[in-house]
Amino acid sequence: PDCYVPAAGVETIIKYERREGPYRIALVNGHTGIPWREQMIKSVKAWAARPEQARDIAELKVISTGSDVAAQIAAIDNFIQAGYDAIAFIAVNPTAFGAVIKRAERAGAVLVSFDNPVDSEKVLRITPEWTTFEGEIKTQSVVDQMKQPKGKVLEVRGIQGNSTDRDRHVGLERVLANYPDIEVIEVVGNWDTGTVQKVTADAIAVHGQFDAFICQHGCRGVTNAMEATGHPIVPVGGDAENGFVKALAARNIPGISVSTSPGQGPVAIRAAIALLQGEALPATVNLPTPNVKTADMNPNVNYFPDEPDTFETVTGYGSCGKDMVFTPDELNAKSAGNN
Amino acid sequence: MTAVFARLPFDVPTRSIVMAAALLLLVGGWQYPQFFSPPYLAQQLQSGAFLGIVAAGAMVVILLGHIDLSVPWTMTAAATVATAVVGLTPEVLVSEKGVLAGLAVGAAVGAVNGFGVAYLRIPSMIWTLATNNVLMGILVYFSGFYALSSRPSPLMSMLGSGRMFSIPNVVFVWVAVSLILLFILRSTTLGRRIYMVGTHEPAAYLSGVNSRGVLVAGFVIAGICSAMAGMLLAGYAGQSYQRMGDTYLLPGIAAVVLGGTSLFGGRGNYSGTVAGVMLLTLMASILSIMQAPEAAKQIVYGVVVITMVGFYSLRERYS
Amino acid sequence: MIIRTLRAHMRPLTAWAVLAFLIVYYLSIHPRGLSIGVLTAWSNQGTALALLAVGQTIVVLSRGIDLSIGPIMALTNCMASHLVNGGPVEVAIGMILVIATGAACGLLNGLVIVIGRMQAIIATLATGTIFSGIALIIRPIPGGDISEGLSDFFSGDFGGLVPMSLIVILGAIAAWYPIRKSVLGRTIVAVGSSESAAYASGLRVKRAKIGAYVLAGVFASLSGLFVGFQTLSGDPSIGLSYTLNSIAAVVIGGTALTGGAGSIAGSIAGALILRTIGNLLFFNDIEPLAQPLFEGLVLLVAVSFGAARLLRMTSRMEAFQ
Amino acid sequence: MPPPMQYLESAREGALIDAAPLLQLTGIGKSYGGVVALRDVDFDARRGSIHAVLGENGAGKSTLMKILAGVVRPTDGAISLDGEAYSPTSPADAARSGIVCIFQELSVIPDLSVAANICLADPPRTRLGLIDRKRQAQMARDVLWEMGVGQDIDVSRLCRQLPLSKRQIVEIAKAVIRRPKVLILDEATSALTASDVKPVTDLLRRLRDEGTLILFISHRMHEIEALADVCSIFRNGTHVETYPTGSRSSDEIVQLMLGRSLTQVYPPKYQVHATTEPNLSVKGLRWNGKLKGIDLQVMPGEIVGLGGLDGQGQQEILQAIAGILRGVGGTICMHGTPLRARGPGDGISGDRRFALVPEDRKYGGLFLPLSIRANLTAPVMDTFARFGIISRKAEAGTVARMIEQLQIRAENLDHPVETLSGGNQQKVVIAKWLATKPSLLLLIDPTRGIDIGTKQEIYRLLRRLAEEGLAIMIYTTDYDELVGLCDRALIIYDGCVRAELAGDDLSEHNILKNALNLGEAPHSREAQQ
Ligand SMILES: Nc1ncnc2c1ncn2[C@@H]1O[C@H](COP(=O)(O)OP(=O)(O)OP(=O)(O)O)[C@@H](O)[C@H]1O
Ligand SMILES: Nc1ncnc2c1ncn2[C@@H]1O[C@H](COP(=O)(O)OP(=O)(O)OP(=O)(O)O)[C@@H](O)[C@H]1O
Ligand SMILES: [Mg+2]
Ligand SMILES: [Mg+2]
Repeated sequence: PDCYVPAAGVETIIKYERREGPYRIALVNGHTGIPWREQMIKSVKAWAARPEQARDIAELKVISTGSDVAAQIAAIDNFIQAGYDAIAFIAVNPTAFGAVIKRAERAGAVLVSFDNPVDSEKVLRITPEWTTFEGEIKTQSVVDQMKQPKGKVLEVRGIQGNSTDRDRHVGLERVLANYPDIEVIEVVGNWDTGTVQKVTADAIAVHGQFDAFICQHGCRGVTNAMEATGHPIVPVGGDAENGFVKALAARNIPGISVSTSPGQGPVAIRAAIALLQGEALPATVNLPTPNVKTADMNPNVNYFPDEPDTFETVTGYGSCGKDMVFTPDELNAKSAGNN
Repeated sequence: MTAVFARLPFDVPTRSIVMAAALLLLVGGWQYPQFFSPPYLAQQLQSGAFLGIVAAGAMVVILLGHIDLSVPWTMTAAATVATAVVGLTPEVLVSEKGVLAGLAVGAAVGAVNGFGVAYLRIPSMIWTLATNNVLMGILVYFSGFYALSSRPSPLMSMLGSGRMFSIPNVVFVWVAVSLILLFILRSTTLGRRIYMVGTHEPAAYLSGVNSRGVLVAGFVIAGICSAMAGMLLAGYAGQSYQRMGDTYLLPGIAAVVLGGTSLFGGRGNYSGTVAGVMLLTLMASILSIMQAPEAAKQIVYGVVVITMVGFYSLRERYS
Repeated sequence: MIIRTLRAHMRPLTAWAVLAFLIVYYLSIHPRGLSIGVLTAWSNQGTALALLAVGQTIVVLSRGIDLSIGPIMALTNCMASHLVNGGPVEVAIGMILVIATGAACGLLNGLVIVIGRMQAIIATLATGTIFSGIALIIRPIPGGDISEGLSDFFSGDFGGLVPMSLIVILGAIAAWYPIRKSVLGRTIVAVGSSESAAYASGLRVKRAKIGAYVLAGVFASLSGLFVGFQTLSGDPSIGLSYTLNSIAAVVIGGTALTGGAGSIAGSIAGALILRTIGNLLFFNDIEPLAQPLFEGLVLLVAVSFGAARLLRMTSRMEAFQ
Repeated sequence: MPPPMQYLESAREGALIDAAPLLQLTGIGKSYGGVVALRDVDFDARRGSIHAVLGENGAGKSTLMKILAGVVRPTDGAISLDGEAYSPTSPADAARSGIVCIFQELSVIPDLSVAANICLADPPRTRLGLIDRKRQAQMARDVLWEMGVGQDIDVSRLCRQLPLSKRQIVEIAKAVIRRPKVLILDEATSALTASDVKPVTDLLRRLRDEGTLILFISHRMHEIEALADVCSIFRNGTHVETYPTGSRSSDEIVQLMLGRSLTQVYPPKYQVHATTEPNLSVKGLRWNGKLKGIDLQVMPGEIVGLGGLDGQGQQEILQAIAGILRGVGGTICMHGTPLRARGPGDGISGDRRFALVPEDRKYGGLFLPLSIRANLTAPVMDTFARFGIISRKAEAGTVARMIEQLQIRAENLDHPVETLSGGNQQKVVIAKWLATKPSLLLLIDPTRGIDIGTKQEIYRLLRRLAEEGLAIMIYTTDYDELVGLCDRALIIYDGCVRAELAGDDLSEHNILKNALNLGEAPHSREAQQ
C-alpha cells in the first residue's frame, strides 16, 4: 500500500519467496513499563484479532525482554530456532543485531524492525523519518507560529545516547539553521513528563522567558511548567500524548502535536505478512507523520477527555488503510485479556 | 575561612556540604546572575523537596543498616493507585480517598519489604530489588488503570504544584516530614531503637529490643515517604506516569550518604541529609543550566560524591 | 567426609540443581528440543551475566560490593567497539587494552575504598557514574564495530558439540581457582570473614581489597567483551540492570553478602538461572504484559529460598548471621 | 609505703640486670583525643623471660601492647628492639621484626579452617606459588601436638565451628608457629578452660627457655604467680613498678594496682531460707543434643553457679531459659508458672521478669558507638516514655541512679560507650539489666577480663541484690569465683548436671573432680595439678 514510502536514497528492495499461510508471527518488544509500548502491544493484538487478519495468522506471540540487549537477541534467536515465520521487533540497540540477522537469513525467518530500527539494510525497517518529524514538521510549525522568528527557544531533548534523540536533534538544528536570530537552549528531559517539567521550570527560572518550546516526549511537562511559573503563552511543539494535546487545546496554546503512533506495531506485522506472501517492499520505509496544530484540534478526534494523559492520541496510521484505525475502546478491551 | 567553618553549628558533613552548596551558588551566580533570583531559589527548593522526602525515608532504612531499592516503583505504584482512585471517585473531598489509598500502598510495600528483611532475613539489597520488580510487574500488568483517569486529587495538586507566599507548597510538606522525622529519631523510643538495631542487631535483640518490629517500622516509614513523594510528583506533573521514580533512587541514597550517614547503619544526622539533598539538587540544575552534556554531568556527580565522602571519612580518621 | 563436603557446599549445589531442573524443563517445552543451536542461544544469553557475577562474587567474598561493575562492563564494551577490530594483531592489542581498562577501573575502585576509607556501596556508586560518563563520551550512541571473526567464534559452538560461551564460563572458573588458592585469594576470604582479625594477623588487608576490585574489573571487562561479540557493537547504557542482576546472581548462588563464604560456581549457576527464567517465558503462554510480574515473582521466590535456613535454626541468634 | 620509684630501683639492682634488655621503651605516651591512655612510660623487658603486665581495667596495658604490635602509633616516646630503634607501622611489620601479638579481641578468621588460620601469615606454597594445603595441615597438626592439644582439634574444621576456648588455642598456635622473638599475650588465656591452661603454660615456659620474651597480660593472679618471672604494674596510664615474681605479697600487689588496699574479695555468704518457693525451676531441659535433661532450682536470695569445663552446655542452659534457643524440651517455670520466653525482651516487663547478661559484651551487650546514656537505658526506655516519646528528665534520673549504684566511671554520658575501659563497659551491661528490676538474673562470665577491684565491686553488688531477694544464676569459667561467690554450684558435664555442691563441699578440688567426670579419660592428664 501507499503508506510504505521508501526512505530517501534507499534503493534496496526486500522480497522473500512466497509461503503458504497462515503464519506464525512473533513480536519482540524491548523496554517494559512504557505506556507507548503497551499501547503498541495492544494495537497489535487488536489488529490481529480482527477476523480479516486472523485468517493469515496461525499464531501471534508477543514478548517483552526489557532493556537488556542480550535478552532481546536471545529471544529472537529462540523464535528463529522454534521456526517462526516472521519476527517483528523494536531494537534496544540498533547496532547489535548483525549476527542475529545472519542467523535469521540462514534459517529463512523474516525480520521486520520498527520504531527504533536496526542499522542494517538486510531487514525491513519501518520508522518515521525522525529528522523530518522533528525538523520540517514540528520545528518549522513552531517557528511559523512564533510572533517573529527570533528570540530564545527551549529544546527539550530525550534520552542521551539514543539514536532517535540524535536524529531528532539533527532535524531541529537543520531547520533552525535558517533562523540566525533564534537562540536555542538545550535541556535533557529523558522523555518523561516529570523530568521534562523539572528541567523546563529550571530553565524558565534561569532564563526568564522563552519565545517557544520544542519538546520530544513527555511534553505535558512543558505546559505544566509554563502554567506553574506563570510563563506567557508561546508556541509549543511536542508529541501526541493525550495530556499534552489536552493542555494545548484547553489553554489554547499555539503549537503542534506530531505523532509517532503505537500503530507502528500493526503496520510492521502487516508488512511482515506481506513479505511472507511474496510482496516486495523497500528496505527502509518511512511512515507518514500525522500532526495537528492547536487551531485544528477537536475533542475525541485529536484528544480524548476521558482517556488518561498517557494515552497516545494517534492510535494508528489511517493513511495506511482502514484496518490501521483503532478506537480507544477497542484498545482498552485488549488490555488485560489473555492471548 | 576555616575559623568560620568551625564555628558553624551542625556536624562536619552538614557544614562541609553547606559550604560546598554556598560555593556552587556563588560561582553559579557569578556566571548566571539569575541564580540569586527568588524564583530560581524557590524552584530549587521545589525540586529538592521531592528528593528530600525520598531521602528522608531512605535515611531511616540506611540508619537501620539496610537499603531500599524499591523506591522507584513504590512511588509509581502509590501515585498510580492514588490517581486511579481519584478517577473512580471524582467528587471533591471524596476524591481525597485517593491520597489515603496511595499512602496505604506505600505502607503496604514497606511492610512487605520489612517482612522479607526482618522475618525472612533476606539481604535488603536483594529483597527490595525483587519487590521493586514485582511492583513494576503488577503495574505493567494491570495497566488497566490506564483506562482510569490519572488525574491527581485537588489536595495532591495543591501540595504538589501550588505555592504560598511564592514558596512552593511541596517545600512545606518537606519541612513537615523533616520535623516529624527529626522528632522520631531524637525523642522517641522508636528512634533510639532504630539507632540500636542499626548499630548491631544481635545486641539489640539481647537488650530486649523487638528488632524485627523496628525493622518493619523503618521500612514502612520509608514506604510512606516514597508514596508521598510519588503522589506529590503526580500532583506536580498533573498525572501519574510510569518510571516516575527512576530518577530518585540513587540520588536519594547519595544525598543520605553525602550527609554523613553510614551505610553500615547506626550513625548519622538528619541535618546532613537535608544538606545533601540541597547540594545534589543545586548541582543538577547548575549543570543542566550550563548545558553540560550528560557525560560531563555524570562524571562531575561521581567526582563530587567521592570527594565529599572521602573528605569526611579521612577527616574523621585523622582528626 | 563426603557428607561434610556436600554440606559445606549446600547452597551452590542447590543452585546447580535448580538450574539443571530449569534447563531440562526449558528443553522439554522448546519446540526444537535439545539441539546445539538452542543450547548456544541459551548459554550465549547468560554468559555476560555469569562473567559479571564471577567478578561480583570476588568482591562480595571480601565483604565489599561493586555497584560499578555494570558501568565498567559498559565502558569496556564501548572501548571494544573502537579497538577490537581490524587485523589479528590489532584485535589482540585491542583486547589487551580493553582488559587493562577493566583492571584500571577496578584499581580506581580499590584505591578510593582503601585510601579514601569509603564504604564500598557509595564509592562504587560514584565511580560507576564516572565510568558511565566516560562510556558516553567514547561512544555517545550505540554503534562501532567488533571483529566478526571473534564474534562468530565466541558466540558459536565448538565442533557442533558445546557452545563456545559455555567453554568461556568454564574458563572463568578455571582462572579463579588458582587465584583462590593463592595468598591473595586467601587474604580476600580472610578480609571478608573478619577484617579486623585479618589485619591483626598481619595480613595485607589493603592489597587484598584492592586485588578483589581489580579482579572484578577484569571479569567485568571480559563480560563487556563478550557482549561486544554478541552484539558487534558498543552500547554505553547497558550497565545498570547488569549490576543489580549480578548481585542477585551472587545471592541466588549462595554467597553471603556478609562476605567470607561463597563460591564462584554458585554465582554462575545463579546467573544462568536468572537468564533461563527469562527464556522460559517464550514457550509458556504468558501474557506479555504479565512477563515483568512473572519475572519479579520468580526473583522474589528465588531469594526467599534463603529463608529456608531459618527453619533449621536452633538458636534465635543465628538469624542475625 | 615507699614511693614506687624505689621499687623500680631495687628491681634494677636485682638479678635482672645480667643481660641487655631486648625491648626498651622510653617516654611512651598515647592519647585518644582528650583521654590519656599512656603517660611517659619507661619499660624494659629481657629475652628469655615471661614478663607479666598487671593493672586495673583501663590502666593502658592493651594500648601499650598495641603500640608494640604496630596497631597504634604512640604520640610520644621511642622504642628500641635489640638495640635498634623500632617503630612498627602494622602488625605485619611488627611480625617481620619478630614481635607477634595475640590481641585481647580474638583474631581468628571464622571462615577459614584451623590449618589455614594457623598458617595464615606465611602459608607453605607449592612450586606454582599456590598454597600447599597438605603441608599446611601437617604444619598445623605439628604445632598443635607440640602444644599438647593435638588430639582435641581437627585442623580441617572451620574456626567458626569451634568453641571459644579452642579458638583461643588456635590463636596461640597461630602466633607460636611464627617463632617470634617477642610474643605478646593480651589476656589470651582468659577464655581457656582449666584443662587447656596447663598445655599452654607448659608451652610458654618452653618458649621462654628457648629465649623468647613473653609479655603476658592476665587478670588471673594465680596464673601470673605460677608463670611469670617478672611483673610490671600499670596504673592510670603510668608504669608504677617492676619486680621479680614472688617478691611482693598479693596484698602489696593489689595495693599497687589500685592505689588503695582491698580487704576481702568475696563478700560473706548468707543463709537462704529453704522454705521459700523457688523463683526458677527447670525440669528435664533438653536441646539439640547438647542439653540432656537438666533439672535445677534457684531460690530467691540465692546465687547459683554453673561450673564445669567450657562448652558442656552451661551457656545453653541460661540461653534456653531466656528463650534464645529454639526447640527446647522440658519445662521452665518462674514463680511456679511456665515461662515461654522468645528472647530477652520477654523478661523486661510483666510479673516474671528476668535478665540475661550475655557472654561477650562487645557482641551482645553493648552498642559500642552509641552513647553511654543510650546503652544504659536500652531495655527500660519504655518506662520513662509516654506514647513512645522519651522524657529526658525521667531518663536522666534513672541514669544517675544507675551510675551511682554501680559506680560507673564515665566522663561524659553522651560519649560513645566504647571510650570506657573494659570493666566499666561490663558495669554498663549489668546496670542496664538491673534497671529492669528483674527477679531472676542470669549472668554469663560477667567478670571475664576485669580487674580485681572491679570484680570485687561486682561481687558485692550481686550479693546485695541476692539479699534483696533476687535469684541469681551465674556461669563462670573461674573456679575461684564459684567457690567464693556462689551459695551453690552445679557442675555440668556433657549436658547433664554432674554434681551439686554447696557449703563445705563447694571446693576447687571437688569442682575440678566433677568437671572432669571423676578423672575419666580423656582429660585425666590435666587433673593432677
Ligand atoms: N585497630 C584495628 N583493628 C582492626 N582493623 C584495623 C585496625 N586499624 C586498621 N584496621 C583496618 O585495617 C585496614 C588497614 O589498616 P591501616 O589503615 O591501619 O594501615 P595503616 O597503618 O594505615 O598502613 P600504612 O602504613 O600502609 O598506611 C583498614 O581498612 C582498617 O579497617
Ligand atoms: N578508642 C578510644 N577512644 C578513647 N579512649 C580510649 C579508647 N581506647 C581506650 N581508651 C581509654 O584508654 C584507657 C586505656 O585503655 P586500654 O584498653 O588500654 O586499657 P586496659 O588496661 O587494656 O584495660 P582492660 O583490661 O579493661 O582492657 C581507658 O581508660 C580507655 O578509656
Ligand atoms: Mg587489656
Ligand atoms: Mg583493653
